Amino acid sequence: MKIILSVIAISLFVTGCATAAMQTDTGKMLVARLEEDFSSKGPATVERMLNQDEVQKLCSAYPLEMSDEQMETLQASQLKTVKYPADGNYLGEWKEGEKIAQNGRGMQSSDQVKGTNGGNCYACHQLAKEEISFGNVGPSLYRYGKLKGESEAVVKYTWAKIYNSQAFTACSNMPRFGHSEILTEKQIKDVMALLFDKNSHVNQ
Amino acid sequence: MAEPMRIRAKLNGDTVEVKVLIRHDMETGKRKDPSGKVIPPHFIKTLIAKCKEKTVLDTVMGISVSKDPFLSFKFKGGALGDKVTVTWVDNTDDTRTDEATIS
Amino acid sequence: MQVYTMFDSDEKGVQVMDQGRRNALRMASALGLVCAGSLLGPMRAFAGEWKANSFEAKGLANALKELGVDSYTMSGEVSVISAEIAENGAVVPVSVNSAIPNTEYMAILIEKNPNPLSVAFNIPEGTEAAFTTRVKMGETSNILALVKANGKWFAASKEVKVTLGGCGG
Amino acid sequence: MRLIASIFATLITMIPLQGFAGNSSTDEIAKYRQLLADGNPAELWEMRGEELWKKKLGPQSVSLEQCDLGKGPGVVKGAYVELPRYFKDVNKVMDLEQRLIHCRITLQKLTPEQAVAVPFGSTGNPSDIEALVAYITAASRGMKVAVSTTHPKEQAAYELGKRFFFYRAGAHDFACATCHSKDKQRIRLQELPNLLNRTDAQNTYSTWPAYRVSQGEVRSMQHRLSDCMRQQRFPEPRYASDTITALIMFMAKNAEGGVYDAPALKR
Repeated sequence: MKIILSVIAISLFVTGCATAAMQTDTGKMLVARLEEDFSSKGPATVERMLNQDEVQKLCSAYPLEMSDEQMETLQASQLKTVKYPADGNYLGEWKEGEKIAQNGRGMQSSDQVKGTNGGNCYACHQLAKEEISFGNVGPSLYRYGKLKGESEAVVKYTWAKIYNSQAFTACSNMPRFGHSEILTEKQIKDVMALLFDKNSHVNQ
Repeated sequence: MAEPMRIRAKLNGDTVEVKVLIRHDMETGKRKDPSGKVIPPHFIKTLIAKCKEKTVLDTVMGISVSKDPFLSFKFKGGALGDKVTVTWVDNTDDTRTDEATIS
Repeated sequence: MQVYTMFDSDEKGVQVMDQGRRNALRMASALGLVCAGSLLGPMRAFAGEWKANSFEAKGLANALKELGVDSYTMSGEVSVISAEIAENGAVVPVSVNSAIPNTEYMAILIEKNPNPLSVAFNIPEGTEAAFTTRVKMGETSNILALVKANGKWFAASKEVKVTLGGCGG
Repeated sequence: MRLIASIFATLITMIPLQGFAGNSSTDEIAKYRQLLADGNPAELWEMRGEELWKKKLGPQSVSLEQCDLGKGPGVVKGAYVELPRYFKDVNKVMDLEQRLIHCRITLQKLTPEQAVAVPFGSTGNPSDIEALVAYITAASRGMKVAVSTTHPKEQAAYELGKRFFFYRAGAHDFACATCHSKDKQRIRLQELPNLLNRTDAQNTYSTWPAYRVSQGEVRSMQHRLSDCMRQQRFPEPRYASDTITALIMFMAKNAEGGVYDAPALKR
């Protein structure tokens, strides 16, 4: 992850190096423009775009100059948001998980408000071998359960990673599926089963 | 209402290569609009190309030809300056004829 | 979801033409037919008559039956050229050609489409048995090039995978 | 120039995160695109656009032939590769679509509502703007992208666009940069251009607008970015807004020197 951060940081080194004051001005101008130019539609609201939370604010900066300490602080604060399943049961139905992994719908201006959202895992990850249309923004998760085992630590880490990816990688590209209420607890269980179930085609 | 086609006819040795682009929705009749109403079928059924009164292509099409159809074919017997005429007729009996000069 | 389906409206939704435009279309077509008639001379110029039975036949076996094909031979002299993976099933480029002498007819069929027959060419003398066009595919399927030459039927086929694409919506 | 140089310097040190990239799949996709390259339906939009450019419209029956796209009234050739640009008559930076709307209002005396009617076409409801855009952009084929950022307002638009490029927000925490600031990334099988890498930026910018086979329409840059906003889980941008123009400015500047080759044909 640090490699990525430094790539962005260095590639954003701009001629002349904008001063902090200029940055703030551009930032204010941007918010004013966005407010005027966008309108809420479906589940995608202007408020949500304008009101960045801590993660979004920090991770929008360029160049992205975060010290290890700052990153750890951010990660720790995000880890606190993770809610583990109340019944202690982490795994649902892997076949349902596959459907969620395939589904890219949800939270777009063209979607229904409070509709069922997908996880769109295949957009960025390889999972089952049969699905050849997968992205490479995230690492391959093929044989995830088989390779990582099913220890409590691994299962809890994986849950937390899906719930709030920022808990482990500050400014990760991955959405915070639980924290941002993209997927329900049941849906996350199903995706977990897709990753860990021995019968899941991810582990074949 | 039908819009003009884009036809290119190019002589290569003794063979004329013809490329035809047609503005047509090629609606299958199996899709629904957002309100759930079936969109009626609207597609080209026949397409004929002629050169100097001789038919050089004779085609029948169904709903599974793509929107804004593209077709290319080759024939012998055309000369520089000759005209290639293409005519299509769709399922609503709408039709369009355009021509291109062999270059 | 970017996969093409023949039964759903596309992602942006589709407007049904308003009545005014429909009427205008009908009028234009009435006029157009007159023009076409005079240009083409007798209507028998359409040697390839559009037959509902063959285009509306469901499943490959029925479509072949409607085309009058009892049996066919797979032939190395017939070819189907396309990409192995289509980014979008709504537009799949396909070229078919036949090196069999006296090829008089060629058709493109998409095995797994609800109505497999897509397009057919009657080939006049002097025209090459080689065509390029674009077809819709509902799902991953074989594309079959069917050829009639000297009264016999030949074919070649190629599988094209239709993939999901884009950011999922 | 230093921006680009530093990107390249950095890229050398970058370790590809993915070994397996399904190379045969991407090769076949490349073949698919190549097979489609011949016979682009966008030509039909270009033809209609040329007609519309010359067509007398509005209460005073005026064509767009005297519209100043930046290179003087009526000059279409090469206009697009220099857009967006600062226009003195309105004292602001405009992209092609904003300028077209401006001409439709000031020259043809259309009402603002008429001027922006049907910005994006659909089956049975074609867009005049998309056709005009196809015609005008085609007249820059073979020319190099050369936008100016010398005017302070052009520079400000560029800076605003850049700022927006990195702005993370919404349900999924996405920014443009989430998907478009690294080399050789894919969503599913679609390659994601790194818009901070000059070659990628050039290849991308020089091939829009495009006939999209998934939609059966020629789509303009405003449409492309509007759809990015949707997929980014952002709300809907007003058509031809200054935010989107600023983003276009940022992309165009990054693509400087790219040989323009559109309208193209895309998925």
